[in-house]
Amino acid sequence: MRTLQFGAVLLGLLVTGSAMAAQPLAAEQFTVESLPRASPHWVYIVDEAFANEIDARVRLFDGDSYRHLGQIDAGFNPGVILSPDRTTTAVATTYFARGGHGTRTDVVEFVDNTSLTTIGEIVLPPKHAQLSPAFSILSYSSDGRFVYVSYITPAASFGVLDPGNKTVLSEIDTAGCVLVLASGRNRVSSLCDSGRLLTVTLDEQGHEAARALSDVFFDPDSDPIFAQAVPTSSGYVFLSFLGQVHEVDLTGPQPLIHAPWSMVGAAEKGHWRPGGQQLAAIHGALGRLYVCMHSGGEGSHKEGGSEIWVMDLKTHHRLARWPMKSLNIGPVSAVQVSQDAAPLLFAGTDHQAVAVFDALTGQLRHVEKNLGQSPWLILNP
Amino acid sequence: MRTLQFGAVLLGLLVTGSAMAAQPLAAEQFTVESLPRASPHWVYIVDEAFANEIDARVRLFDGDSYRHLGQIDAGFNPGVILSPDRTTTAVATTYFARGGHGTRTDVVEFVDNTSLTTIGEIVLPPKHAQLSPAFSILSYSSDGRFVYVSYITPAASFGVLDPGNKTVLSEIDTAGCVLVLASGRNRVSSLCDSGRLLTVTLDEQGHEAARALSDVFFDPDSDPIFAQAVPTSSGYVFLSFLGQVHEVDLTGPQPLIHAPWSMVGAAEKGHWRPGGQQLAAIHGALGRLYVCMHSGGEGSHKEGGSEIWVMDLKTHHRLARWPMKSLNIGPVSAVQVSQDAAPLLFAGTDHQAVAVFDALTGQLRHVEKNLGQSPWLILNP
Amino acid sequence: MHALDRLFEKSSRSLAQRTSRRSFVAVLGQILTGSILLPLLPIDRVSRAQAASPDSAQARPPHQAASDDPQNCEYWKYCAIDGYLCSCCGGSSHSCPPGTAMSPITWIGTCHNPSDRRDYMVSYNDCCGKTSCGNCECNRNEREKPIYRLSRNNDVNWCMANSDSNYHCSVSVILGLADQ
Amino acid sequence: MHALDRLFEKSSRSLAQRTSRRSFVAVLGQILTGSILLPLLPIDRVSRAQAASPDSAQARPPHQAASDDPQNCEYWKYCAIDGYLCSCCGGSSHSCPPGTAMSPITWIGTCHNPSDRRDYMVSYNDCCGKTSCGNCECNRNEREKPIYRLSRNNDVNWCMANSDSNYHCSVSVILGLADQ
Repeated sequence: MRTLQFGAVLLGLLVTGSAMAAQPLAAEQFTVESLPRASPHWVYIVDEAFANEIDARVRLFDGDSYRHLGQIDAGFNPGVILSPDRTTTAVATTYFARGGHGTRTDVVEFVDNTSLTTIGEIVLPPKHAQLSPAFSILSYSSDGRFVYVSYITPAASFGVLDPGNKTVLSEIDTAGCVLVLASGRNRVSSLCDSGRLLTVTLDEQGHEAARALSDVFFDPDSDPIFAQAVPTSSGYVFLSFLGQVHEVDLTGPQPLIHAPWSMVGAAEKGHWRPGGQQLAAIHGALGRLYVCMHSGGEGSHKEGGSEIWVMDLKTHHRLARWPMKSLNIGPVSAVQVSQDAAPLLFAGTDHQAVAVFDALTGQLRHVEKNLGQSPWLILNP
Repeated sequence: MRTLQFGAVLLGLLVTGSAMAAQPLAAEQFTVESLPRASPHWVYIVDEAFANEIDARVRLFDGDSYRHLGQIDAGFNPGVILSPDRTTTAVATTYFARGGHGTRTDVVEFVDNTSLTTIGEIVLPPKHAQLSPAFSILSYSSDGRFVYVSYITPAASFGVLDPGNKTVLSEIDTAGCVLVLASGRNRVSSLCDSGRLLTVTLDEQGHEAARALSDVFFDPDSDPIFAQAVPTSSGYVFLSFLGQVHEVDLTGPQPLIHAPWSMVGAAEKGHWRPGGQQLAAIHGALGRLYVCMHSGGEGSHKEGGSEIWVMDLKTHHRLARWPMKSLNIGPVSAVQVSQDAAPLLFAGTDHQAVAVFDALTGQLRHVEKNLGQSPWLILNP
Repeated sequence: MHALDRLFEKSSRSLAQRTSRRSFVAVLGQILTGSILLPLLPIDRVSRAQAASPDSAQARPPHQAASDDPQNCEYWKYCAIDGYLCSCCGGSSHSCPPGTAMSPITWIGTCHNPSDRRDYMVSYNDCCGKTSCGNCECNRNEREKPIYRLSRNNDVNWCMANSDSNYHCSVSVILGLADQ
Repeated sequence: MHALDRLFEKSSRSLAQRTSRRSFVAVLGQILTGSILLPLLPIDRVSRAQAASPDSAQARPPHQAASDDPQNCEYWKYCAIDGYLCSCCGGSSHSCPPGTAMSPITWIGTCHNPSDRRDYMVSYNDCCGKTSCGNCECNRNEREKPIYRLSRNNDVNWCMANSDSNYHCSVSVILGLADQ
């Protein structure tokens, strides 16, 4: 059948003389693309556009085809998060009435992830935490019923939103503790300057039902933890400036804080450090922690990684050191890993590129250079 | 006296032990800079920020000190013009309610040129001509009483504004002719597809009093003129794609159109062409025309200049060809010249830099690289 | 003369008006050996095939293939486009990225397709309603005219009449053969 | 002991706590020969002198002078600044560009001035109300702390409480000597 068709095509060509005299190209239809079925290898890359900071955007990028699939506007200093069912992207941001100046409107916009159209918004009080780039500024409850948005005015609090009815339900004072680390259906933890976690439990109406402070589990003076919490199935992992790993279990009513362990050996301590923007990622099923590491001293905690270290979360052993320098992609400021069985590691670099690696072997697969000014926050559905 | 003071200082140093033990630096005052007295060598450089197009801005840059003096927000596809007395910058632009999307608000904003603060605005109908970059989108009457703003919806018209009272006075249909080339106290000319100029005369209230069409003075099919009119003391100079120079005198009630002359010799014709964005500038007192020229064919009219040609407007002789290639600044897409006796030529390049030349000799003085994404419209007060 | 031969001769004659005999013969040889079947596919399928290849964005196509690559500014349909190529932004050479809207107003141009040596009328539309894409900036200006000839101009924001009028990227849509 | 000697000894002792004897002696020698009078000027005058020089922006200062150049990220006062240097945007190391407003809230840090070997308390303020300047991006983080220690953090937009809260650029203002 295949052969027959081929013969018919060839005959057709001969009959009409040649390719050039074949039927002219048909008129094309004006269309708008819809997205194909979502892949575990898609990433949502937040470009903060730092030199044009009112024009941040999220780029949807396919780690297999290396195609740009679409874009979501993100305004000024956005927080970006996907809904637990992956159907929606929420963007908490600020718009000014006159582009770069004028009255400030803070808003959470909801974008449908199949059409990339804005399907609604919730206007906030002008308190949205304007951080750059954005970590745990915005989060969803595990059932998707609540959205939490971090406020800093500089007083710290958070808003509880109802994404279904597009309303603000409440504002909860966090007594100086910041960010919204969601856990379960109705709990939000914030990081405190005292080295503790504040956990607020909400009632069904999204109002405060209870609050609890954890024990002190880190020292903000001698070895602060990065605020960039890495989510796990049971809570979050925090890294300290000196390379300690703090695992926090938030499945119970009271946080369970595991004893910290160190990524760096005694000889490396104080020399090799984690650093960057989105400086670590975890593959849940493999139990692997990927960290941007560099050699530096005090004050170097935002330096991108010259290496990516792969740590085993169970054994606490270092499985690999992947050097970046020879790849000429620049220091790595952001890492993210897909959660499937053939995982990809995405690395946002100081050279404004995103590199795609095999997350099992560290083999470089692709370097994508058209990802805007500052592709330093990468979400993976 | 000087010697005595020096000795006293030295003694003081010895007395207090050393430089390090001298008086510590005093506390500094929190201040906002005000601009020094304006210089003829200041330029207002419009950066269209093409990859972040809602975030265009105007940079005030000093061609002597090479300092950045300040910035004016300019929104999306702006028209920018200085008032005749140089005290005000007017910006006609579009803002969206949600940064990159949402309801469109078109507005002319007025910025005080000594403080660079916005001192008022006029909201327009959502018709402002969104062109990129902006030429003759916005202009002032010679006495500063009227501001004209070009509308394209795609129907063509223009608005007459009262900058004193911050109101829209009228909208005048231009029957398909576009842009606002101001002349005198109350006349506006627009370019027509027929190869003519339409000139509308306004009454004291800013309404149409009369209109007149010029003779056909160019052929839009065989040799169109660039829309980028270069102002002169008596009207405008237009260049054609093939290098013809059309001078139009608008001082009288009826346009006086001079016979065109050619910048290119017979051997060069069709090979050497003008091209770029702001492709020509005139020094009035010297009677010199500076033009971005390149070697190319049909369709190359937006290519930047590999050379800048200096033409004598009286004799029509070419005074100089200044090659750009060896300077490594990229093709020149925009030129502007200061109007003083020691004039500077400013050249915006495709490499996102602005080069400063001695406009008399062509000697390169400086290359400024921090001028945003697309510094291709340069205003000189 | 055999019917098939007559047909062949007729079409080869019209072809000869547009190309040299030598290149025609060479191409015919390739057809007969089956070696250039791929380029005979409608250009759109070629583009999809390229886009699906895992390193299409990384491996820039060789110079001679630029006019066949919808992610390349030299693609034949883009002969007077000015802006960001939608094919690098989640759309294709003739479709808008998800979540944007095509401008209802537009301008019409003519581009020559070197693959079939025909001139096509194309419509340059902008895709609207999101902030600028920023990928694959492309500025070509064959037969483009200044703003006073609006229907041949690419300096204006063709999203101007959309309800959401921000410019995102540009497409070039085949309308049909250009007038002979 | 002569009174002048006593004074000298006292101040040299306190100095010795912060620097090595060898560098102290070397600097003293330069003072006695008059060769480093210029650095004794208040740092602000040095910056103005450099800014007035016609090619200050072009001729990047040599590496060793970076800590004295307010248009350089290595300038001593910028030890934990994150953003665009206002001195490249129409302001100075401690003043905002025309038309912007200084943030009333801010964070306080400590920087070491190598010119006088003293530690100064500085206030990192943002200048607000215009779109990002984009010149002289600078990110240094000495003693900077994460967002939960807000008063030592440079990731947050300190323009947040301004009526016009867009971020334009950053300054570092000397408040006085740091606590000994």
